[in-house]
Amino acid sequence: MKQAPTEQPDLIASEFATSDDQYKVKLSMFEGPLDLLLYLIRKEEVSIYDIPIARITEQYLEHLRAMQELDIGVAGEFLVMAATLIHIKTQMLLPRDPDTPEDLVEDPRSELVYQLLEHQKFKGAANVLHQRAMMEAATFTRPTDSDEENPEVAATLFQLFEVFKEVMDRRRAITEIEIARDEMTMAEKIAQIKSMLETSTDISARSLFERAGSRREMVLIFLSILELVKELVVRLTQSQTFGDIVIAKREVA
Amino acid sequence: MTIDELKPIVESLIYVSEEPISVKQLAGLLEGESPADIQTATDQLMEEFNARGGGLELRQLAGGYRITTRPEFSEYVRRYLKSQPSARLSLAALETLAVIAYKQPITIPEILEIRGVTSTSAIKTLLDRRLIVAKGHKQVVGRPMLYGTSKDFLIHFGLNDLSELPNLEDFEDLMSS
Amino acid sequence: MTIDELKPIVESLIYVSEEPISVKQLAGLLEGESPADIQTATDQLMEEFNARGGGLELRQLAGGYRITTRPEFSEYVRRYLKSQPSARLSLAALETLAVIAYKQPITIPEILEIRGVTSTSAIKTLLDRRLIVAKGHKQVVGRPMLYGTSKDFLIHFGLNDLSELPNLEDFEDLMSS
Repeated sequence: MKQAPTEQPDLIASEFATSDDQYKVKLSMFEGPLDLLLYLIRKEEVSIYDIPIARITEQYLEHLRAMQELDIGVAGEFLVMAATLIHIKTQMLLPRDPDTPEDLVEDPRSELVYQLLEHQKFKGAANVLHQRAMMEAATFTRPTDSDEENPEVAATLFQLFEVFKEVMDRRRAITEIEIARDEMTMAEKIAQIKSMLETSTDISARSLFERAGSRREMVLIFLSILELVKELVVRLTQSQTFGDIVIAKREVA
Repeated sequence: MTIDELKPIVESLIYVSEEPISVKQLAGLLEGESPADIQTATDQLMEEFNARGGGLELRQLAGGYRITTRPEFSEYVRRYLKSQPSARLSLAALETLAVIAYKQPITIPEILEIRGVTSTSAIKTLLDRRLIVAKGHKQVVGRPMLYGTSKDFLIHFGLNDLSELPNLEDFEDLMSS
Repeated sequence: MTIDELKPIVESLIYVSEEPISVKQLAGLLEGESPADIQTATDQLMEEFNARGGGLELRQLAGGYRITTRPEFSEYVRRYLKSQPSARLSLAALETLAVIAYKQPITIPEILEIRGVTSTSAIKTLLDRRLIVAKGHKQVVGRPMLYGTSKDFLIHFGLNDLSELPNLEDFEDLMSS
């Protein structure tokens, strides 16, 4: 509804024009290998039920080459079909087992023919759908009352997931910023302890921990002290087994 | 209520409904009236409404009823609404949609097999346009998502239900001519 | 054009117009037709349209013409409008719903932590719309309420059960193209 008519899709490509550019346009219209094959069958005026496989394969490969020469990206599906065609062609050349009864001999082309027929049916159906959409686009309904104050979205199932993913991505970004901030705090914490040691010769580790605002900060203080010990900036002393640990500045040797 | 009393009520409800409204929905709003009576009233109303030959048409769409303008006056309506043509569906999207419509529910790999080309971008377009919807996972290895057509699909293509799709076999002999 | 040819065109234009449409506006759209003819067509149309005694009425309103439902059926129209909470959700509600759908059962503080903003009004909307339901208390300090999606949620999104919710792989299948 309320949709303008769309162009009639060109379901079967017309004859190739002579100029390179137009040739390019025509070639790029074959959306898949089945479209190209249907075009060739029609162009060669052969029966879809009895495809001269050698001739069609040759034509198909020629078009593929042309597409490559004209720099039209040839999708993998076209190459797969080329391989299939060559395979069928070889099978057709193989001598038939004389012991197999006639009605049990399977035509190597039958699967491809079935696929082409199916594809063609859907192309026909697509064409009818297109016509129906055009008809429908010519009809209009009463305008619906829109709620302009609250621009809203009607959700589909995939939008629900998309929204969920966006929320989770956003959260991840925030978490990353928080982690980044914590890393800075680690450097800051070391600098803080160092500057405290400038003014006093030793600091009580317990008092440091007691001033910590969070569990995370306590871990940070602990890691900072270890770092300072490792860097030979401070030494730790403990007068009693369960007594306070004193952080003292190590004298430069 | 008599059938004749029901008809104008049904008409006003069809008019105000944003979506095609079904007999079942109508019955829900008209407590105490039998769905059979409502069906009769709706059928008669549709016949009478359309016999007028006015600019409007009462139609069966997506399992419900809806009033639309007649297509022959679209030129004037478009001129008035200055309606923007919505993006047209590409041939690839239309063909993919046809495969989904006839073979639903169907997975992406199955569509690939029929069409011979990958259709993911077409499927994404069709989902965005709400012409198809996800219909759960197929219970096979990898549990791929199944797709089918939506109510909007029926409305967009002017169908009452899927049985109104043209017979696929009718397109069989397109080429043998 | 004859008066009889003008009538259905005028009717479809009145139908699609959001505001009452005037004879002057109609004349602007129907180039080459005299305003007098358009006036005659509109007058006749109004008489005929209203003579049907249907559920609708063509009325002169604010200097223009408009189709409305007849006041005697307003009770049913009101009932319909009430039965139809808009099928749409605000983005905040949708985000909250998505988080609940994928993380259920979940408490309000947990949703806050994930979304980074409070969701209380969104939760109220979702509860009113019956898309989510309370699922008991979480056995932690403060015993906050747990929320999960409802049966209506499944119906709304066309799911048989929660395992049919699309997952990251389904999404990536579509995006990979």
